[in-house]
Amino acid sequence: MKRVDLILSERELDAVIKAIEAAEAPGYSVMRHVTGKGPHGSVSEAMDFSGLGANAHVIVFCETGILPKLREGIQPLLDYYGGVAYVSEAEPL
Amino acid sequence: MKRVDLILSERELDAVIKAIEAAEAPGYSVMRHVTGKGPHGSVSEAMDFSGLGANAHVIVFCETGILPKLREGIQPLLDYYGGVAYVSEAEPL
Amino acid sequence: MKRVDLILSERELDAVIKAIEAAEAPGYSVMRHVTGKGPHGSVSEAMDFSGLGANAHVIVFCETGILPKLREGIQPLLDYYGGVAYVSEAEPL
Amino acid sequence: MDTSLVLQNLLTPPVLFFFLGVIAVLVGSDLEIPAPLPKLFSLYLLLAIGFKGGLELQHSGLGGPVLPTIAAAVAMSLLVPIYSFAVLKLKLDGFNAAAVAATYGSISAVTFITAETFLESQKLHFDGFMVAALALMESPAIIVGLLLVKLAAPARKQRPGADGMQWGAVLNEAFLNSSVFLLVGSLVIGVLVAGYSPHSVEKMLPFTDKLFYGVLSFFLLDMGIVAAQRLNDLRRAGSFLIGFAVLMPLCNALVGALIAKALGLEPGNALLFTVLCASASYIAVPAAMRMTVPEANPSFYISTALGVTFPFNIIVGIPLYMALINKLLPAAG
Amino acid sequence: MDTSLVLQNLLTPPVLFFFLGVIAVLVGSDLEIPAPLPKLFSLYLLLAIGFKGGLELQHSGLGGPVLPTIAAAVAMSLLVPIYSFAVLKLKLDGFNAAAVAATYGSISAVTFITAETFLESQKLHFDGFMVAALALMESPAIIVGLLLVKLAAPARKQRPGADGMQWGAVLNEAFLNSSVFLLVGSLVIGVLVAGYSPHSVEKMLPFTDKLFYGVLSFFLLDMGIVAAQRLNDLRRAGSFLIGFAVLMPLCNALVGALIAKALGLEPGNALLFTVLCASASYIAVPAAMRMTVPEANPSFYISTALGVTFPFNIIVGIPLYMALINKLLPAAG
Amino acid sequence: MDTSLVLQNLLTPPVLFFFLGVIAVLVGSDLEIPAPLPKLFSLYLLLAIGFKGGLELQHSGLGGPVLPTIAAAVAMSLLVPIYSFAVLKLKLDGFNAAAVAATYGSISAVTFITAETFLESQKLHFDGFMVAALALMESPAIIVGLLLVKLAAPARKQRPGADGMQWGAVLNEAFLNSSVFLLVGSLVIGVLVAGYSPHSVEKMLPFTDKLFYGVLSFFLLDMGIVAAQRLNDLRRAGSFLIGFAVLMPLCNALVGALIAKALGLEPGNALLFTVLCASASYIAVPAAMRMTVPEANPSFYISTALGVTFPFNIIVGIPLYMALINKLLPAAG
Ligand SMILES: Nc1ncnc2c1ncn2[C@@H]1O[C@H](COP(=O)(O)O)[C@@H](O)[C@H]1O
Ligand SMILES: Nc1ncnc2c1ncn2[C@@H]1O[C@H](COP(=O)(O)O)[C@@H](O)[C@H]1O
Ligand SMILES: Nc1ncnc2c1ncn2[C@@H]1O[C@H](COP(=O)(O)O)[C@@H](O)[C@H]1O
Ligand code: NA
Ligand code: NA
Ligand code: NA
Repeated sequence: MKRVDLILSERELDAVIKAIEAAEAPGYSVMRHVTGKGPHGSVSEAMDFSGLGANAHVIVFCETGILPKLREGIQPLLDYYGGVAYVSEAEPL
Repeated sequence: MKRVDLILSERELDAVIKAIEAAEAPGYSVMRHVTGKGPHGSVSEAMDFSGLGANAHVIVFCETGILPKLREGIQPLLDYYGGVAYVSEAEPL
Repeated sequence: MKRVDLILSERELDAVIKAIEAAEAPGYSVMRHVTGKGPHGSVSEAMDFSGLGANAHVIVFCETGILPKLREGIQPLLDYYGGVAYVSEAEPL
Repeated sequence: MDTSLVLQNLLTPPVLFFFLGVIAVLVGSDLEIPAPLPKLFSLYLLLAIGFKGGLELQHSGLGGPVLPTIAAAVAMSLLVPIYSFAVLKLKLDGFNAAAVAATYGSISAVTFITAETFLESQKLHFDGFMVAALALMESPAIIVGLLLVKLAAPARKQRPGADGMQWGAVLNEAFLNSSVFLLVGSLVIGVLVAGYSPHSVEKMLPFTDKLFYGVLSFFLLDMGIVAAQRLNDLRRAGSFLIGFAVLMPLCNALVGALIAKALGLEPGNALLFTVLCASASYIAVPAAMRMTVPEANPSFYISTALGVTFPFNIIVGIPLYMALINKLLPAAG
Repeated sequence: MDTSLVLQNLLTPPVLFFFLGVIAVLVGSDLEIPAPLPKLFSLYLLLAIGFKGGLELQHSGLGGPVLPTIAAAVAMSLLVPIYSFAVLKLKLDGFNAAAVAATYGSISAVTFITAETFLESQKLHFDGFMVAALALMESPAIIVGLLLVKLAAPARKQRPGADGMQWGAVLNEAFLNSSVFLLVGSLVIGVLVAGYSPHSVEKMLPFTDKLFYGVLSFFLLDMGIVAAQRLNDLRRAGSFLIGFAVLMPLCNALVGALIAKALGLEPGNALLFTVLCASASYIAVPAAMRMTVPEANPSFYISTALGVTFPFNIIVGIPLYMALINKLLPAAG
Repeated sequence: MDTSLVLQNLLTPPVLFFFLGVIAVLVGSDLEIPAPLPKLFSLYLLLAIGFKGGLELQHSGLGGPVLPTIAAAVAMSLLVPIYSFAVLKLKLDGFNAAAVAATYGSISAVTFITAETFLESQKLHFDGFMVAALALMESPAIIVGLLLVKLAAPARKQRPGADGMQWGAVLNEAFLNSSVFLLVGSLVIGVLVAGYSPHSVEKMLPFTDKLFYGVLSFFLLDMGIVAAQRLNDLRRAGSFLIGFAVLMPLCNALVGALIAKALGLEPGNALLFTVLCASASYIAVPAAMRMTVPEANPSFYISTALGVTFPFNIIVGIPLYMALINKLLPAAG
């Protein structure tokens, strides 16, 4: 099986989750309040009070077969808004 | 070495940590306030005020030899309460 | 590509980020409020009010070539202050 | 008169902020009160209600209607889950029926508080010992819920880690869960302080008393958001549960009001007693059920208690029960 | 007189705590107010300012200068982005120019609040309907910003998931973003409560009124920290943007003061109107721009509004604008 | 008389809520006050105590006993770690001995505040300049702690990233750590506001003054939880450290009370001075030690200061020290 890690702005979380559900992944987990730095500059929690938010880290454990559909939904969001997505191997405990 | 990722309800955290310690893992890390969706429905932070809590994400880096003991302690909890557990490869930096 | 996971005290976060930037990693993500246990004892959020803080989890996705420089900057910090660092394989989605 | 009471209740800040939260969800605003801020409000409300109840309990003592009222409250928290369970079993399996039943045996502190502010606006007196009744109605309902599970599913899978019986965990959840513990603890502190350190009461009041109404309003804004988010779950739960979540409080309120009459309570206390019977828990009981009856679906017991019964009570229920009490206790009319 | 006004403003707790936050960053202290505590303060301030504005709006009604003032405010929030855009295009691309322009058309609630406390300290009267103007200036600026983007980049890449037009999301951000929604909602609640439940007003005031000044000071401590952290970004933004962030508010203030004179506003309201024109949004607009114009660089529009214009306004601007108004409306002098 | 003072102190809300927190842990309740809420309370208390101290300092000026008292306080914060270190080296290595020693040289703001509320309940006067003493006792203790480490472990491993000396980081931790910075900053703001903007003092007081006692009680509920969680660590720390954590405060209190007598302080100020000497830091110092002496085991210095000395002081110590002062300064009896 695969493990997908997505890191992107909290503001785009809803769209990403829609894409994950459209790909029929069996589930996902979300961690908010993630800060960091990437090609588009650094993201802190300092503007949290404004509703701008920080980043979110989304983890999806799924079968390999789901990846193409997932990529299709998520890649355009990452291209437009920024963020990263990586895949690695993972087996059930 | 192995990396084990557990995601489950915060309410079961104590039992899971007991199982990790019983398996003599060298350490563990816990992230709380995790939301998500799985076969048992979705989990948000909205009921946080009630003490119901959200999910927790537990990471354990350990030798392969520890996995069977870990599985033995954790699998019954996941079966009873829900949650996921995955293993992947990891090497010290 | 590689995925590097660092878990260490929030108090050392600035030094670790400096090391990551010195290694010219393309980016990094930070999750704070991590609790856990390791060879140096357990870390909770109970003393958060005192500024002592808990742990942080740092994720870096980078090319293999960056690892030696990263190790060079981070290993002394881990040796001195405690914390763990692991590497695994990861591919862009 | 009923409509005027309903209107008077509708146009108070707590209820209006509750509506604002509901509307935020319905129109799709991104308004949210992020964790753990609602927890701050809920801890504050429990601490303040307990402390103030303790102060008054010290003054009223345990004589007169105090002990009978408390006993009746505990009896209701044992009884309601039993007849609720019988009704719920018509459509739900044993686990879900027991969990929802326990929820309705227990109480909602925020509904109780809203009823208190309603009484204040009506200039009707009520007593601090009602807080003791509030505090003592959570635990029995949790225990009856667990007994009902045992009854309904005797061959249930063993809870992992529990050796033989799981009563330790159950009693822990029933008597020591954070909301019961903080409420009872603050009540005891209130009693002690009123008795032995009266000069420090005044120094607590700006915090526990003056801020109370504003914090309640702020918290109800969040409750409105959370309740409205539950509306989707409700559709899945189906019309049986929605109906149950409106009719059972009405039925419990009727029983409660009759008991209040039998106990000879004055109108203010009678309303609080009725509200305790009619309200359902979305704090202590769900947390306990998640732990001890994981087979039940949380969206059933949370959505009914929080998505239907809670708004029903604070918007329509409280003034309705007041009208009922005014009918039953004519002296008060 | 100007210098004495500036000094009087400088030595109030809100401004001093703002400085304390700035100094904390400059000297390298690890002082921080962790999330979501600043959100608690900002939600509280919006709720309280809205509620208090609603109470007063109920008393003042919609007659006299109320509707003209509100209309003028909305007009300014449409106009300012347009001429700001023309200036900004001299150095910035269309996306960034539009995003910064929208920011300056909109308002800063905290600057407004600080101006109110300044007026109170000057014992100058002002009206609750100014809060309605405040509430209505956020949305138009956001919409003009988006129109400017369309104008500047007609062949822009399609937003993923948006079918054809993205106006749904834009209007949602403009009218339903959490700060606009909470402000307007609390305003309406204030109006309703003042009208139909006057006795509950008094119970809200310890929360919404008495605590206000202290919470504002606490929040400004955080704002000082955040603004100072932005100073680095500013250097990168360059002297053009820094100059813009000081000169444009001055220019908008002048226009605003002249309109206030034309409307015949009394000095207190005139200052608030001027401050609305001169301030720039770092709450609603950045959140909306991040969503709808991701091509723009947030450090440009946040750093100018929060790192330069906001401190400039609360430290120097407010007393300066007061002096200007005292000049323009001699009766008030 | 001693027992009655102890009882009077025991039955106040702050101390009772501290007990409630301890009991929650002992009986296994899941009551917790999640981060960052305790941080909100602790920031608030530092801000309020500093501001109020500043107001009073402005009125009292720097004449009379002010400067000698402050000098004596600083001297104690230098001296206490040195003799503590000598005692601790009997059983601990140099790193741990130095870290614990620094902890006892510094102070606990919450213990100080609790002593102030105790004095208020005794209707005894005390002065704002004592807050200045409080603020100035944290930094020296941290520096002495580091010097002791240098002394005890001259060939210590180099701190990574530090070029040669690490004094920059040490001084930063000593003088700019968030609690010292906020306390001193609020003190200065209090002085400035009392001097130049007296009308705004009144607007701050509902926040900084009226809420104080309630927030302190709420925070002590959390401190009770945290302190009780430390009890396990204590067992591991052993009876030597537990004994030290009770006897050293008593010894420091005696020295402090004698100095207070020598300085001719009035009873209220004498109690506060004594409490400063007797208390140990679990905020600034642990954070500094974690950074600069990572070789030391945090469970040693946190558990002694927070798990033993802090409860001892607020429960038994304060009234005991009061009785001692009443003996030493007979005029006050
Ligand atoms: N190489 C990386 N490793 C880990 N996290 C990253 C990396 N690049 C970007 N991120 C995260 O993704 C967020 C958005 O990235 P971007 O918008 O592409 O700059 C950043 O704020 C980081 O939190
Ligand atoms: N496939 C998955 N990938 C990532 N997280 C998951 C997945 N399935 C479940 N989870 C997480 O595990 C929690 C409990 O799952 P469950 O109780 O099995 O529904 C969910 O709320 C998610 O946070
Ligand atoms: N084997 C492990 N697996 C996961 N996390 C660990 C492990 N060991 C240590 N940690 C984390 O790293 C932190 C610091 O570890 P240490 O200072 O080495 O005790 C701990 O508090 C844990 O959060
Ligand atoms: Na009930
Ligand atoms: Na403007
Ligand atoms: Na000391």
